[in-house]
Amino acid sequence: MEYIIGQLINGLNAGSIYALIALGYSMVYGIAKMINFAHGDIIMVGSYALYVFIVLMKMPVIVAILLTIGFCAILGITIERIAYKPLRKAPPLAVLITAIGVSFFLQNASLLIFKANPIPFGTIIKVDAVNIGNISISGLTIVTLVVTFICMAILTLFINKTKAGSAMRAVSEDKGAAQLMGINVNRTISLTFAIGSALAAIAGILFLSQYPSLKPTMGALPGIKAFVAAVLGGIGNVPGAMLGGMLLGIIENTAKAYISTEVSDAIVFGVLILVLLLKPSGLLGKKRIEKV
Amino acid sequence: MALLKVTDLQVYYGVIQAIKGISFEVNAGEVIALIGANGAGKTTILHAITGLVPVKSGSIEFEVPKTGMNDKDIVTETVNLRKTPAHKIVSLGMAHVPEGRRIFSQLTVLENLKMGAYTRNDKEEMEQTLKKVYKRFPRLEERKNQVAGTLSGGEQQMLAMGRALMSHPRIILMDEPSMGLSPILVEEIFDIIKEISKSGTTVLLVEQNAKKALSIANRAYVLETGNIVLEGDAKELMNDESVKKAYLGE
Amino acid sequence: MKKNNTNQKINHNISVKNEKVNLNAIQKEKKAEAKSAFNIKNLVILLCIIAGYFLLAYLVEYRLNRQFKSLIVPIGANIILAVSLNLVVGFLGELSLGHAGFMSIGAFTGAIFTLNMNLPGNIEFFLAIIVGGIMAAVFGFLIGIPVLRLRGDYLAIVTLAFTEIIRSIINTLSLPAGKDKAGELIVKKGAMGLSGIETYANYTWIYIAAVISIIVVVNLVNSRQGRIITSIRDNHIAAESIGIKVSRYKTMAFVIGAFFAGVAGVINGHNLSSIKPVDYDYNRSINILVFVVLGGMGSIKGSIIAATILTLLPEVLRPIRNYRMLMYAIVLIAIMLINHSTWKSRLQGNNLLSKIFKKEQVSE
Amino acid sequence: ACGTKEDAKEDNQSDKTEDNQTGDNSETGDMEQFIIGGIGPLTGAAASYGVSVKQGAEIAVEEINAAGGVTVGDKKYELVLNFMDDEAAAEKAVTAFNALMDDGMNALMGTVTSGAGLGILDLVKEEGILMLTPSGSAAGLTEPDNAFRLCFTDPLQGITMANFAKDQGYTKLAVIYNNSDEYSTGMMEAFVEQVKSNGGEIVASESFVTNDVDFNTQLTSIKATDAQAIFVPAYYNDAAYITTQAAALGMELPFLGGDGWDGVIAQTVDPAVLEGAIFLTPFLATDEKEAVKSFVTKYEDKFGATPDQFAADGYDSIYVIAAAMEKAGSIESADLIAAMTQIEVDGLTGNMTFNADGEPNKGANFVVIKDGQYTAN
Amino acid sequence: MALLEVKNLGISFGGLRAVDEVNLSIKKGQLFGLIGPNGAGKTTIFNLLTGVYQPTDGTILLDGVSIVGKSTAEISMAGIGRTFQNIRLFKNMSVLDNVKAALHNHEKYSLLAGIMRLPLYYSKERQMNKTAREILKVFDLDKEENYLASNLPYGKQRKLEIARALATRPKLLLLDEPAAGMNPNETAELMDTIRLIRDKFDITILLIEHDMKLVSGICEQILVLNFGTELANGTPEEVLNDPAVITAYLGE
Ligand SMILES: Nc1ncnc2c1ncn2[C@@H]1O[C@H](COP(=O)(O)OP(=O)(O)OP(=O)(O)O)[C@@H](O)[C@H]1O
Ligand SMILES: Nc1ncnc2c1ncn2[C@@H]1O[C@H](COP(=O)(O)OP(=O)(O)OP(=O)(O)O)[C@@H](O)[C@H]1O
Ligand SMILES: [Mg+2]
Ligand SMILES: [Mg+2]
Repeated sequence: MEYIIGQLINGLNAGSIYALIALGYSMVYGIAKMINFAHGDIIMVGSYALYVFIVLMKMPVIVAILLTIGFCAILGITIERIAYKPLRKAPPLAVLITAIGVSFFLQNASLLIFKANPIPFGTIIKVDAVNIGNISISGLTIVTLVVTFICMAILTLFINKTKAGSAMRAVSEDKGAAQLMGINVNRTISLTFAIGSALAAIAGILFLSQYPSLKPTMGALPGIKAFVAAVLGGIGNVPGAMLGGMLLGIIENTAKAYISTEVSDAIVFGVLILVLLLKPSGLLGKKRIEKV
Repeated sequence: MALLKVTDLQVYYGVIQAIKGISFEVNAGEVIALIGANGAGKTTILHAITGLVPVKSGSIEFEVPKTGMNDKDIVTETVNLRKTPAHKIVSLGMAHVPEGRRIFSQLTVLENLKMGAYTRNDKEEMEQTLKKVYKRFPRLEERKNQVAGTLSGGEQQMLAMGRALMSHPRIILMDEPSMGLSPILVEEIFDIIKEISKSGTTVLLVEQNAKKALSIANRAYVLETGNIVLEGDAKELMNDESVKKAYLGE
Repeated sequence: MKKNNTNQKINHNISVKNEKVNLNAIQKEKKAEAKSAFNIKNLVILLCIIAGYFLLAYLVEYRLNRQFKSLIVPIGANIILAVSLNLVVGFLGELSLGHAGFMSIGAFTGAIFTLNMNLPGNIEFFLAIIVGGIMAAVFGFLIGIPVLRLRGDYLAIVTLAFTEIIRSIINTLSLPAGKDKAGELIVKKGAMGLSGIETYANYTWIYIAAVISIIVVVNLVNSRQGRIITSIRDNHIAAESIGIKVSRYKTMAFVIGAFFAGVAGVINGHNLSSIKPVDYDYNRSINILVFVVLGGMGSIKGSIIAATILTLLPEVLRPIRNYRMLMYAIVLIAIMLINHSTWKSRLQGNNLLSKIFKKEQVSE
Repeated sequence: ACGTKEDAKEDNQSDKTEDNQTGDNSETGDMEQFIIGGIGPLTGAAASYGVSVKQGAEIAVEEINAAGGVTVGDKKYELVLNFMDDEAAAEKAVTAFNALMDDGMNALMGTVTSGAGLGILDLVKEEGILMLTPSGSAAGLTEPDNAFRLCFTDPLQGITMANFAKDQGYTKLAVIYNNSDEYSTGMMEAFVEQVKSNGGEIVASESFVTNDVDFNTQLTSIKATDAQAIFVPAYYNDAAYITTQAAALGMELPFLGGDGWDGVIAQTVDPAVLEGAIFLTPFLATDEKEAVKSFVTKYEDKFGATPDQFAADGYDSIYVIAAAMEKAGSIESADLIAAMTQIEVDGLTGNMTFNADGEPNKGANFVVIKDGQYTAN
Repeated sequence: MALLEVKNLGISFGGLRAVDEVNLSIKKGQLFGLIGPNGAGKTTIFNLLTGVYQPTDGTILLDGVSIVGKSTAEISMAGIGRTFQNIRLFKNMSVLDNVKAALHNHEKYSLLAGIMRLPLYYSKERQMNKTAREILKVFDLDKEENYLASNLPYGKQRKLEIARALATRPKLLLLDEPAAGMNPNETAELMDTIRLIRDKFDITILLIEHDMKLVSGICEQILVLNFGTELANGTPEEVLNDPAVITAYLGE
């Protein structure tokens, strides 16, 4: 019993991180209609930024966190302006490719700056574990869960309830028409990337606290896992991303715990395929109606 | 002085010149019709005015009240729309019902209408406008929560017009509003256009249905492959032989 | 309704219109209608192919240094991969990230085949190519049936998932790796990969394989089936309305693509002498996709050139050592931007590589 | 067809792009050059290993050249290290190897990783050139007569650790290994074999894949068993995660590791979690030996990082090759290869000789981590 | 006996009853008009006839054979061709290929023949080109055969869609607002073309149109829909003077 719960908690632990990353992934996709393959690498940059601010510049934690988030937001906007904006009119795949290029770029740039050797960097979030009976949940897990949930709530409200949010949805459908409504398309898209990247930064900080080591390639795997999570939950759908992330974490860990660590990947992806076959637009993703 | 004044407008698509240096003007309160065959360049002109396509050369001058956009003001200034960022144009009091409707098909009817009022902050008045729109297009109220993409062709056209009216514009550009509408609705649409213009909104109307367009327009311009070949009083044009032959199918 | 049925084509409406901008598309160059297989055009092509081979042979034997000699096979393999993926992405218009998976299946099947058979070299290799290709095709079929109902990014992720499944499954298998000196069957753990594979692949083999795959794909897209495939890409609803069994032809394109991916896999394995499942992860699929998109979707020639250039690029960049991969990334982004920059479309209306070779453009 | 013309053009142009030598910064101009090719990952996930080897080797090259180069018969040779990136992929290793041959490589120090090495084995065999892998530990790597290895093989380590476990009286053992990496898998398999034949039992065998960072599940599973110790045949960064997360789960089982563990302390935020971990390594940065000390200081000055075992391997490899040159009295590959079995080198990773199979004979010493320090056991 | 026999056809979308209790009987060779206010369910009926939507109730017999439950593709092969209210051409294919694609069920050759370019390939392709050009000629699109479909002017795009539908050799051709967005001259021209194809290819035509000139000009019988149900059914004269129709649809 204790074992089962222990494993479930492990699942939640990994899942909450996936969920947090997936949020940004999914929202950028939902609005900009592009798979931002560089998302995972923004997490990496965020982690290094935090390291620079805290360890090298000796800043107080809060300041460092805020700076990191700001930095990534700006980075996100810059990337969009340089690498994606010129391709607005190009076929969507073209943007996918530049995104991949950006991902390579970020990885190799930080390889040059911070060298190949992994840098250990301890957690900056110190919360004691919570003990229920003889089951203990690490403080970090709880923090991550809470943060993820808050982000999701805010994001959902923002997109559905605010003016800027509705502008985003309009832009995601028809940039030209959105413009006719008086929406500043470029600003809206920049905003999207800013938020997405800020979320990536937050994810980076928590990821780093869980897995305290910096490496130029550290973003790749969580990036792809989060992508899977986002699709599982219905990409473009914010609560879906959360759900997908959690499920992914739990499925993955259950598979490792009860079936075999060797085939766990196969199982995770197998489940993904199954879900999509049954619900072609993910668990919460709503089907796009095409009137004939 | 004209409300909208286009001079020597030239538009290119890549190397294709779609608009070959045309000039025309729209005075406040007028209904102006732009007619011409498929591919003449009507849509392109409207797109150029509201900044959906880049303009090669020429000027597009639009007259706006000095203090904000409330009609009681008399003091006005002219802005060159070419220098105005596209998204600012609506708030200057210009709305555009684009060709092919361009409604937000994943949003609901109501959300679409709200989008039309994106630049407005006056909640109550907005509600008023919404009521007006519903009064003109009862079908939209019936369907206010339907996903716009599943509306019938005609319903979509109504939505597009309603959406434009939501911004409470001083001038409204319409690109073939009667397209795909049932005869009774066509009548209705043109009545609505008359009303709109009566209520003081200027109208620049692009139409395939030249007969109807000319019947409600004050003046009209006839477009052929990017050039204005004829212009003048709508009634006169109606009796112009060449126009009859080419556009009225008589 | 009218020119742009935008409200259906969410967020493409702008780009859809812009497709018009490209000039060479306004009048596609007229294809000379051949009366039979024996016509000048085909003859010229044949000669060109033979000449190409001798040129290659000459280069390999007398001109090229070892570094670039050793790149011939990878380039050829990548051409096969790019061209076959283009069939799926460019002509069928479905985004697949499964190519590495099929490659993996081909590579391992082929390797196991040659490791356990001992037939005369070339025959063995030839059979291995066929077997590997077919095995990949079979999987392509099994996967395609259910998966091809999905569209766009969902298909992408599912095929990516499939690639990863293949990888982790092979990881756990135990593979027969031929007999040791004592005649005992060697069984290797999948994760350890296979090594000691005969390096049969040489420029002759790769040249033949590449040329065949190109001819097959080119002929296919210009055939009845090819027309059906492209029509599905352009508008699947209309395609159904003229009696096309969409899923059937999707699967066809997918399976053919898989077959050649498998072939490329076999060749790749027999060029390296050692293969590991991790060599065929989703990153590889993505790299192949890069060839296709960079070369221009629906442009065979584009794929060929892109595959060639992008395979050479990292090698050519070796002198700048540490900055190599950074440079690679920059070049990649730069090319994409230039390809689609507005000034470009103004004077060309099309893709960088298609400046050298004309091609039709695809909007989705 | 036309595609091939295209690459032809490309190739000719790039014929010019030769000469990417590194390390020839000593002014001894008149000496002849002996080019040592290096192959290893400088980019990608495995970059850190390749970079360490390269940097270690660079130091050795500088030392030797500064000391007037290598005396071969009556000639003196300046060493030149030409290190190329293979992204730890066989495919890249092949072109890297050929590029090095184009640049007139005299001997190969590489590859750093096993997988890439297996990919070039055929080429190495037919070239007959001296190959010395500093850290490629897969058994098959030394199969050609002209291929040698500086580090231990995976099986050897696995067996040694298994026997060590037996001596400690551990009969129930758990393993966590990287099943996408032959170094780790190889060690694991040998270990499991040996444990069984020692009459012990493996109560849990958990795996992960490269770049995994979350080991909680595997550890929780092990926690549920009655394992007495956990064998982790993996590299230091994995080890750091595993030990840290184990501690967080409140596990106190002792850890056994392989030589990949060297450098783990530097990788662990709170080294306390490593307390008592034992692993096998030929090199210790904290070693009191003069040679080690000076190497470590030089390395830290030059690269601002503590050298790990990979760096030491790279460093030693250069000295081994130099020794072979002197012994052979010629730079002909055949002579160098013949000389390899006759030399004895006292390097950072111990005093070593090489047998005809290409394997090194050198003492491995167990290292225990006590109060955040490596201490010889 | 009628070519198309539709009995109390119906479909609902969520709560909305888009088509309800519709009966329709079209004789071979007839030119049948389907009109009605926007949103009356005309296009939906087309979608039901072509298997895009499955009816919630009712029967559809083509030549006495039920086609309910058949896939769109099967129905096309069974002999129903259609055009779309919002043009759906194969934009990036040449005009000629658009038509040839539609010939695929009539001029067949195996994948192998195509890839290996066997003689069969050449003969069949030649046959296809011939047929395709004949059809294009009818719509005088033959000069533009090598244009990309998306580069045709709007009016010709509509014609090409009809040509493509014809190429499937349908017994019954469904045209959804063929004259939409055309000016009077183009419309007049279109009317002739429709008559022409009806005779030349002797097929039956069911068309939706809001242009009364066209409808009254060429239709022999008209069904008027309103809110998904039949409002009137008869000859143009009867229908267009039916007060109910005037109030609901025609106006004044
Ligand atoms: N995005 C585009 N790229 C290239 N050419 C275009 C584009 N949009 C329009 N054109 C061309 O510009 C010319 C004018 O087009 P426009 O749509 O303005 O004509 P129109 O008068 O609106 O015709 P219609 O009555 O069919 O709407 C036509 O030749 C058209 O083919
Ligand atoms: N997929 C769908 N989901 C929900 N409602 C739909 C769907 N398709 C059509 N409708 C509704 O069914 C009704 C009939 O639509 P239809 O397109 O058949 O109208 P129509 O007669 O073709 O009108 P028009 O002449 O304007 O094209 C409309 O009210 C429309 O909103
Ligand atoms: Mg127009
Ligand atoms: Mg309709």
